[in-house]
Order: sequence, then C-alpha cells, then structure tokens
Amino acid sequence: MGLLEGFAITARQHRFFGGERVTNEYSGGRTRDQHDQKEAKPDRVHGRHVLNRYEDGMEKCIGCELCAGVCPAKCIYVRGKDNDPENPTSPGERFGFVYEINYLRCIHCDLCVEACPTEAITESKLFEFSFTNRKDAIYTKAELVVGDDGKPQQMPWEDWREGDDKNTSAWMRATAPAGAAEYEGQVGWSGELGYGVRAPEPAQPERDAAPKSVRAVGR
Amino acid sequence: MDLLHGCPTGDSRGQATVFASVEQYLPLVKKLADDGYNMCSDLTAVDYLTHPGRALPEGVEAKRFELVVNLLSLDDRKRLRVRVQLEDGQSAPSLFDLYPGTEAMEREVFDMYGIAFTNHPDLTRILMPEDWDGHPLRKDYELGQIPVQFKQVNS
Amino acid sequence: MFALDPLLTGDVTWGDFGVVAVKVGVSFVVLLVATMFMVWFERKVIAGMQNRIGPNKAGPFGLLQTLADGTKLFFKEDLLPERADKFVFRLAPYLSFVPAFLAFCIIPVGGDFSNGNAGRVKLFGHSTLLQVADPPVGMLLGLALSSIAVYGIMLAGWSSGSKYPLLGSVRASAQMVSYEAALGLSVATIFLLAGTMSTNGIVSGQGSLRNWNIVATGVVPFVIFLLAATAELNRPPFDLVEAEQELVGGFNTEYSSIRFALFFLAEFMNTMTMSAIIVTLFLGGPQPISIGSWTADVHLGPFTGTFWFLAKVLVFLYIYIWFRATLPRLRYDQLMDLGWKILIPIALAWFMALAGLKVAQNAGWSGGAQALGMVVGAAIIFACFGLLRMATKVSARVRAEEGAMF
Amino acid sequence: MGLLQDVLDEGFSGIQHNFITAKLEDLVRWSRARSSWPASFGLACCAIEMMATGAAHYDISRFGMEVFRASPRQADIMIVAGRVSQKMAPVLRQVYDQMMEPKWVISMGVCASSGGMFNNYAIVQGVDQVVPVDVYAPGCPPTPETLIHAIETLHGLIETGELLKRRSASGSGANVHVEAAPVPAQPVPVMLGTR
Amino acid sequence: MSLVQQTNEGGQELGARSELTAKELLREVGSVLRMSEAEAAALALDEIDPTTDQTMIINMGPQHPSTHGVLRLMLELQGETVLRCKPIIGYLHTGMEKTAEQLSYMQGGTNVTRMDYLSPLNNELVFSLAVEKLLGIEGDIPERAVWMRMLLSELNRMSSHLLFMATNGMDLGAVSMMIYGWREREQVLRFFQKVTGLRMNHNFIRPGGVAADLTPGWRDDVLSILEEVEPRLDEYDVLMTGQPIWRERLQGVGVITQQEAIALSATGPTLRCTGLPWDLRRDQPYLRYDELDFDVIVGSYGDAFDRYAIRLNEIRESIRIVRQILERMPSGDYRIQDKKVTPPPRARIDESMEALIHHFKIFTEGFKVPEGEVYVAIESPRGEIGCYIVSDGTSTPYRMHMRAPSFVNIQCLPHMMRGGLVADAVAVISSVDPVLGEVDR
Repeated sequence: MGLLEGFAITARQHRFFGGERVTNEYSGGRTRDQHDQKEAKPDRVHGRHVLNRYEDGMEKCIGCELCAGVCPAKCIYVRGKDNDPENPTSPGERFGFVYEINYLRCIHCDLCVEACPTEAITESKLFEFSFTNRKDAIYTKAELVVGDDGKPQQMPWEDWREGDDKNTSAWMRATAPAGAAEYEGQVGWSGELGYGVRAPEPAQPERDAAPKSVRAVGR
Repeated sequence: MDLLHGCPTGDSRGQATVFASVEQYLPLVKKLADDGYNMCSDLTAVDYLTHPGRALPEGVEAKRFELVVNLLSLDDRKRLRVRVQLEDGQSAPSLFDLYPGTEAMEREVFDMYGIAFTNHPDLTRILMPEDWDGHPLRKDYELGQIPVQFKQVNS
Repeated sequence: MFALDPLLTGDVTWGDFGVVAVKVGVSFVVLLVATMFMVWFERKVIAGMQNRIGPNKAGPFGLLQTLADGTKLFFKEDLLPERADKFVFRLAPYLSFVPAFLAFCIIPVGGDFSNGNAGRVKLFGHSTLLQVADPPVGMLLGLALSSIAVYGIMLAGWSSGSKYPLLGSVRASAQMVSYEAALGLSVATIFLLAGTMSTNGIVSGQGSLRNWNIVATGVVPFVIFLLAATAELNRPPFDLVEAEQELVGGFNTEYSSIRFALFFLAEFMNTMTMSAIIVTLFLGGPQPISIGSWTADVHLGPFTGTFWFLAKVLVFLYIYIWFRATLPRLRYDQLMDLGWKILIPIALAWFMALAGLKVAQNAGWSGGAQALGMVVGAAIIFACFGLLRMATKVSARVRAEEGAMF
Repeated sequence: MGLLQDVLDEGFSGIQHNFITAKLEDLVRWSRARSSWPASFGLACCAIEMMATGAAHYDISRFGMEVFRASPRQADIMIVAGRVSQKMAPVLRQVYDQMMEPKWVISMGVCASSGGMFNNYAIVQGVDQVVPVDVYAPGCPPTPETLIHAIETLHGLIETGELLKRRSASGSGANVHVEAAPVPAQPVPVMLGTR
Repeated sequence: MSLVQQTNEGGQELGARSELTAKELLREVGSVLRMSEAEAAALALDEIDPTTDQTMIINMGPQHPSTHGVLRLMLELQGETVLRCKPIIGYLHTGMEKTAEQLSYMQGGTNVTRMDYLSPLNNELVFSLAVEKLLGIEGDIPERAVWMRMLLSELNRMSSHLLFMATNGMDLGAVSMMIYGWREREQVLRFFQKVTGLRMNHNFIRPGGVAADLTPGWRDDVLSILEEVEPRLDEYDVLMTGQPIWRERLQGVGVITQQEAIALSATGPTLRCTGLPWDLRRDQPYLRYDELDFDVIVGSYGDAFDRYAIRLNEIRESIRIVRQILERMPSGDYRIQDKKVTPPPRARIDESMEALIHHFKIFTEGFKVPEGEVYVAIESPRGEIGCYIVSDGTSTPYRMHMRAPSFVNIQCLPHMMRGGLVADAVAVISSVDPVLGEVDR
C-alpha cells in the first residue's frame, strides 16, 4: 500500500536500521574535537590565493597586471615597479610592488591564475575563512605572499588544516590550458614552486582508463 | 533580395531574419502567425546608439532602436527573427493579442529601453522599482560602477 | 465502579495533602523536562531519518539544545504588534499552554494494576494512585481540555492583526472542530466497553493483551483516534495551521520571545499528553504486556507501571515523528474530506456496531443470532456508505459545474 | 545609586558582575550561541548553498540551527544570502526591523558583502549600507564549510560577549569614499571607515 | 479602510477589484482563453460584488519560504480560494545584461553562469555556442569538448532536477524529501568541484571548448554517481509518486492546456506536461544529441503531477544519456586550436615570442568577434534558454540578451492558480520551478 511503504524508506535511512550517516562534522574550528575535520578537497579547488616565490626566495610576480586586467570583478589591484638591481625582488625587470585582492569581490573564477605568465598567483585549497570587518577582507601583498618556507601565511580568521596549503598549483597543472591534447601532462613552467607543488595530471589515456571499481552503494 | 510578405529578408550566420518597419510589423507578424509560427520565443531590443553603421539589407533604414522578435514554428521546427527599426520615442504595437506570452517580455523592453507598446494591457516597469529614473540598458545610461575598495589606491 | 483515589476517601490529613502537592509538583516538573527531551528526541530522530546527526553541540549529544532554545527565547525582545488585540494576544499562549498541563493530570502514569490493585501503590505510607486526579468523568475532562487548546491557537491567529495568522486561525478552528467529532466517537467505543469514563477504570479493565482496547474495540477506533489526534495536535501531515510553506508561520507568525516559546512548548507538550491518552485508552496504560498467563516482567517496585507507560508513550512519540518525516502535508479541503467523509462516518458506524453487539450480548442472544445481526448491520452500513459516496459525488459534480471550490 | 543608573542606562550589561549575574550572563550567551535560529533570507546562488548547509552532508542542525524561521519575529540571525538589488533593499531592511533583539547579520557571499562582480546600477554595493553586518563570508558562493566557519565566528563573538548589544549600521558598504592618495614610499594601509 | 486598500501599493501591484477595468482583468484571467472584454467585465462583477468586497489581497513574498527566492505573488483570496494572482518580479534584478556589455567574451562566462544558478553549465553552454556561431567556428569545436559539454550539461540537468525534487517535496510538507534531494545533488556537485574546482558558477564551458580536461578516474566518479542516484530515484517513487497524499496534492492542480502553454511561450516541462513532445535536444539538435538515444518525456494532463513526473523521469533519461556518453567519449583536444580564441600552450610561452604576445592579448583584451547577431537556443532543465548576442566587431558583446525560460514560464502562474487554494498556489509555483536569478537577470 502506497501510503505505508514510504515509512519504510524514511526509517531505513536511520543509522540503527541500516542507513548511513553522511554528515561531515566540520564545525568551524572554534570548538575542536576529534570529529572536527574538513572533508578532503579535490586538487582543483579554487581557494584563497597565494603569491608564490622561487626556491631562492625571489618573488615570481613581475607586476604585469594581467591578473588585474582579466579579473571580471576587478578585485585585484597591482602596481609594478622596477627592480632594484642591487637587491632584486623578482628575477625579472619589474616586480609587483603593490598587490591587493579584495575578497569581498573575488569570485574565485581563477582567470587570474590562468592569465599569470609566471605562475606567481595560484590558489590554495583554503576556503574556510570569514571576516568581521571589511578591512580584514582586503589582502595585501604582506598577507598573500608565501613565507620563507614556501607555505602560505595563516591569518587568524582563516581555518587552515592539513593539506590546505598543498597543491596550490593544482588548477594550472591539472591540464593544458590551451586544450591541446598533445600538451597534456606537460607542466611547461620554467620555474618550480618551493612547496606543495603538484605533479601534473596524467594525459588522456590514463584519464579515460576503463573503470577500475565502482563502489557499491550502502543502502 | 527576397521579400517575405513584402519585407526584406536577411541571413545572419545561417539564421533567417526579416526586417520590418513599425507599420509593417504587426501585419507581418500576423501573417507569420498564420504561416505556422505559433510561438514567440523571445522579444527583446537593442540600442544601436554607439554602433550605427551596422549591416542591413537595402531599403531598411537604420534607426536607433531595434526590436528583435524570435518566432518559432513548433510544427516545422523553424525559427525566424523579425527585426524592427524604431526611433527614440517611437512606440511599437504590442504583440499581446497574437502571443500573450510576450506580455512580460514587452514590459521588460519598456523597462530597460523605454520603448512603449501600444495596446499593451499593463505597461509598467517589471524589473526596476516603479520610481526608477531612466532605462538601464540604453547605451547612454551609465553602468553605475563604483571604485573597488583597496587599502592602497592609486588609480 | 468508581476507582476513587484511596487517598481522598475518609478524612483528608495534612499528609494526604502533602502527597497531592508532591504529585502536582512532580508531574509539572517531569512533564516540562520530558517535553524538553521530546524536542531533542524529535530533532535527533528526524535527523537520523535524514542521514544527519542532529543537535550535538549543546551539552552531551545536544541534550541541552532545548534548554538553550528556551533560555534564548526567554531573553529575547518581546513584541506586541500595534494592530493586535492586546489582551487576547497576551492571553492566547496560556490558553494553549495550560490545558496541555491540565490534561496530563488525568493520566495514570504508573501504578500497580496486578491482582486487582486498581493502580494503588504505597508512597510514603499512603496508598495512592499515580495520577494527579482521577475524576469520574476523566476522559470527558481530557476531551474538553484538548478543545480549549484550540481557542489558544484560534485567538492567537485572530488577535495578531495580520493576514497569515488570520488564515491560520481560520484553518485551525475548522480543522479542530471537524476532528473533535471523530475523536469523541472513537473514545465513545471505549466508554461502551469499559463502562466508565474514569481513566483509572479504563486502565484497570485492560488486564491482558486481549483486553487492551485496541484489540477489544477492533483496531478501527484506534486508527481513527490516532489520525484525529494527529490533526488535533497540528502535527504533520495535518499541520496546516502553521504550514510554513503556505502561511509563513501560521497562527504564531507575530509571536516572539517567551510567548512563542509557550506555543512551542505547548505543541510538544500536547503531543506528549495525547500520546499518553492514546496509551491509556487503547494500550492499557501502565499495564505490562501480558498474554494469557504470561506477563512480561520488570521489577521496579511502585514504578513498574511507570516503566511500561513510558515505553508505550515513547512508541507513539516515535510514530508522530515518523509521520512528520514521511508524509506530505494534506491540503485544506482534503483534510476536511478526510474528517467529515471518512473518519466520522466510519467512527459512527463502528460505534453503532459495537453498541449493537453489546446490546445483543446483554440480551443474551445466541452466537448465531449475534452473527446474523452483525451481517444485517454490516449490510445496512454498506448501503449507507454507498449512499454517502453517491451523495458526495453528486454534490462534487454540482459544485464543479457551479465552479465553486467548496 | 550607581548600579541603578547603570542598569537604567544599559540594561543587563550595566550590572557589574557578581556571581549571580555573571553566571546568568554566561548562560544567556551560551544559549544564544547554541540556539541561533536563522531567518531564511535566501536571495540567489548563495541561498542554494545555504540550503545545502542545512542538508545532510553539512547539517547545520548540529549547532541547533536547522530551525529556519520563516517569520522574522522568531529568528536571531539573518543570513543575507545573495545579491541584494535596489528593489530588494527596502524589503531587506524591513525584514531586519521585524526581527527581535538580539539579532545578528551574516553577509553571505561577495554579492551581499560588496556587490561582487556585479558592480552596477542594480545591486546594492554591500548590504552593510542597509543593515549592520557582523560577519562577512567570502566566496561566490561560499561553500557550506565557509558558511559554517562564518556562523561559528559569529557564535564565538556572541559567546565571548563581544556582540550582545545592537550594533549601529556602519554605512560602510563598498560605496565608502576612499581618498585617492599618491603611493607613499612605504606602503601604509589606508584606514577605511571605522565602525 | 479595507484590507485591500492597505496592500495596494500602486503601479506594479495587483489592483483592487473594485478599481479594475475589464481590460486589466482580461489580462489576468482571460488572455489565453481569448475572452472578450465584455465577458471579462461580466466576470469582474459576477462572483464578487465590489461594494461588499469579501476578498483579501495577500502578499506572498518577496520573502516567503515557498516562493523559491524573491518572487512576489499578490494573491486575491476569497477564503482560501485564489481568485486572481499576479507575479511581481525584479527583486533580484542584477543588471547582468548590462554587465555583459562590459566583460569580454572570455570573461562573459563568469557573468552568464550566475543567471540560472541551478544549471550554470547550461548557461555557459548557450553563451559559448552563440559566441562560437558568431565566430563561425561552431563546426570546428573538438569532439572531446563537445562530448564533455554534453556530459556536464546532462549531469547539471540531473542536479537541477534533483533540487526540484527537494524543493517540491519541501513545499508540499515532505521534509525528508528536501534532505534526500540535496543529498543526491551533493554527489553531482562534488564531481563538478573535482572537475571545475567550484561547486557552482563554474565558468568552465567557454567559447571554443572547455577550460580543462576531465580528472583522472572521472569514469569511476560518474559511474558511482549514477549507481547511487538510480536506486534513490526508485525510493522517491515509493516515497512520493506512490504516496496517495502526494498524488492528491498534485493531480489536477495547476492545469494548463497545450493551447495556453504555447500561447504563453512556455517551454520545458511546463510545455511538455501538456503532451507536446518539444525538446530542443531532439527537435533542434545541438552538440551531438542527434547521435544519442533518449526519450522525450511528456505528460497528458498538464497538471503539477505531470510536471513532477516529467522531471523525475528526465533524471532517468539523463542517466541513460550519461551512460552513452561514457561509452563514446572521444579523446583529443578539448579546446579549439585557434590562436585567436584559445591561449597558447604554457610550454610555448617561454619558447615563442608570438605565443607570449597571444597570451597577453587574449588575457588583456580578449578575442575579437566579427560583426553580426545570432540567437542560439538550447534545452536547459527549465526549458528553452536562448542567447541573443549582437557583436560590433570588438571583443565585448555589443548586446547580450538571455531568453530565460523561467522568466517566460512564470507568466503561466496566474492561469494555473486561478480557482485553486493557497496550498495549491505553493504546489504550482514549485511545479513551474522558477529560478529567480534567471527571471530577473
């Protein structure tokens, strides 16, 4: 009878009757307990930006303003400046002197990352942050640029967990941005990141490999 | 040049187009409705203020506004676009009696471009508040951008 | 057979008075606390049915969630809408809150019903019933109080001075009035069998599983009572009164702070009370499950009955939550149809059939004659049912022709 | 009487802490942080993620927040989820005014916080021009985890007592006038309007 | 002062019946039925005597739990019966068509994807198809990109319809259905997040192809979604479709005839529920839908239940389509190798000055699109979504207009609701499944 069959459906979702609890107990990092953890994020996730440096500490940004130009929300502000020849900030001729991102405007479309010719700006996996005032939301270069160990800086209003700072280069290394199959699996960068570099994704034959296993659905 | 019900036709990237003046507009659409174009899938307008020199077939005089009506024949699976040239301040007849579904679309065009439709049953603003000044999609209407906040601005 | 509380027979001493006071106090506190856990229970169970966790941050397992809700609401700003009828607006929450408590007074929440004890237990040296009061017209009092609760909801909606609450209160009054009848008719079958309206008496008569009224009255009145009670409680799928998707908040849209908390509590308290009434009426209240000579035994002294009572109530609370998790909400006219065209006729027919059977038994008819009477009765009922269906169909057609909805 | 005057001026918070009021205040803060019912103010994309936060995978009910109240009278937190158009702004303010004290606002998503990528005539450039905002959640839309972070940030502020009183509207939407100053030799942050 | 006068706020609102001209009434009740003005005037006075006005005008929205965002409906009620209804929109007007004129074709995806936020990939798809048609490269899109677009848009159709299942259940009071719908949708979103990096508003399908290739192991991911969703749909059937209360609530509610639906330009499930098998995927095929085997689901009564059942079965059809796509996904490029449209390969930037210049040009000013205008329509989960673009030869559209299915379908509401109850109104809104971001743009 149609009226009563539904009761079996709702009841059997319960853990005690063979159902499965799907909730991930992330609780904002305010009260930490053993359950409080983020779900593992896929590599390509667009999160908070970082400004990368070469392994020798030089900044990658050359102040070309491509990211600012391509941003649909116009939330990036860059001003370049000529390097001091004695004490250069970046290996090129110019460097990003002012670099600001307004996170109250950023839509995380990652066009800036695609546009950057030197892979200076990439995105970490961190998306758990919130602000109590507008000032915190405007990140300057001081906050965006990675530390000496190559790891992103952690602001008090951000909730970093294990793995969030890794693979910041994932979106760009996922695939060939030109969409040419022959370039798949090739990074095509002259300089390497110091920390959390992601190996490029494999080329198409591996991507399209036949399914190995399909998880049986617990019901 | 082919004529369809006395109106010049065109072809835009393989899509059939017919050009009508305001006077021809309603009779033309009536005939097209009889021809089997039983659905008006879209009605919109374009303001050609800053792009006057567009390609038009002979005999069609470019005016500031253009009313674009996309008709669809469900039986023949055909689409036809009617383009109507309008001066600023000129009003067009409403298609409401032929296609009641154009009611909201015409209101939207009125709201966004200020093109009035005669015989429209309820020509009021639809998207903007009633007391709004101006018609936002006109080319002479500013986007209304404000500067983005940064801590250190030099622009 | 009046099973009067032995405490109140003879002279009433200060000690007796003290026992009554303790009973009142304890039942007040227990009901309040139980309601709080009921809210928690509902949220947890429904979360479980939806693959979720439910509240778990306030206290261990979120047990104190309702305390947090209550405290927060208590310290929230209160509001009297300008267009409200001030006096009625203030009065309404109490009208729905107080009856919920009072109705609980007549419920035997425990007691020893074995060996003809009729629910008496020894407490502090006094022999007493484990219920606050046992008036001879107990169930009538219960029904009366549950209808008073309607006024709370109705007046709350009416006095708010805005439209959604008004619609909610109109729905409430119609809904409650219609289901009251079905509720009363199904209870009447029990009066017929038990021969008393005293709750204690009704429970005493349900010694073994075969005597439980759910079996003795033939299940149908129980089902009708369950449905009608759900409607009386405004529980889903009959929660039209506060249907959030339709009426925003229904009757309590304009209420905030402690007044809203009272409605909130009253709703859950009513659910508890109604579950308790169902258990009392149909499932033998505090009586243990016993089939023939076998009895499911737990030994908890004077509180054995309470254990059974709570276990049974819990089942019904779960059923109410299950309803909510599973069923879509009925529409207003469907609700009316269900009440007037299905529940009331069936309840009435069943009542008549049982009454006939009782008369036949009293008159000492033979088994064959009883069976024949049943068949004739059934035939008449079916004929009446057919006529009713025809009538509703014809009137539906007429209404459709006239283009009216009702 | 100093105490009386304090109470008359500031209500509960005017009472100096003694062991009763301190405990009571702790209890109130605790309960407000554990049971903040959101008003459903879903507008656009963010509303979808807000509902996803209430769904099984993220389950906002863990914080006692699954009670999305349709009636603003009973709600504590207004989550402005999505872009607020000029036509919607008066409604937003009205709903905010209909909410009872204490009340808090989370501006969810960049469109609500500053207009986001829609820097144009139709969108209010920051809801803090209309209502006082306590927490801003970035992202377009923020993921449910970001929203949970924002909610917990707010709960933290409530529980530590930083946010017990009504905030006055800051009026500091994106429309704040920033003086165009020449870039100094050393970057010095320009202070925006303070609260 | 009567309640009617208090809520009559002028202009866009529903007028009081006593002040109503026959013509206004004609629009509200009789436009599709081709009622004459005299008939409409008679109707105005027929049921209700304006002097003893017993009706009540009630505002549903713009903030109301069941209006799917910020739709505002003014309902004139007599008791609980809806006499007239007027949808008032614009509360989410975002100026996207104006914004589109500022963004280049390459950035445009970020804008259009936010219109119909429940099926962002379909929006990007129609925008990309229109731009490609203007560029004249619609035939040169690599096969893999085409099939990836189909895969993503079908998965998106699934997620959108799953959300409809959830909200429809919620609106009718089935709270668990709400959660179940979201639970399944979450699986699809997680796949999107894996591939595009974002859960919603992806900006992934772009003119010329798609932004990135699929992730390794995508077949497993997609298959596990399908394996999970398919049995769940049977659960929905038990929980909802077979539920007598559910059927009672939806059957015969919000009926629209085929003639009315065509006259009101309704598309998608709103048109198909009347029995007209009109699905652009089959009737005006785009991408490679003509090579796929799928059914167009139609209803026969035109009521809310048909619309529900169509969507439920369209999820099944989408699953069927996705299975076929899984088998046939070709390999190769996934963006057109046209230097003017696609940025050069990263590895070439360091070697070739020309590549660097192309890179800079594309990311600063975008690519130029030849003059012209096109209208391209595809089948989104809600109906025909059309993109009309006028190009003046620069790298930003001169005018971009979206024909939003919800915007048009919402006009059916007054006709569907007339004579129903308030509870039916809720069911009707939810069965049309409008997305307000798309309605107001």
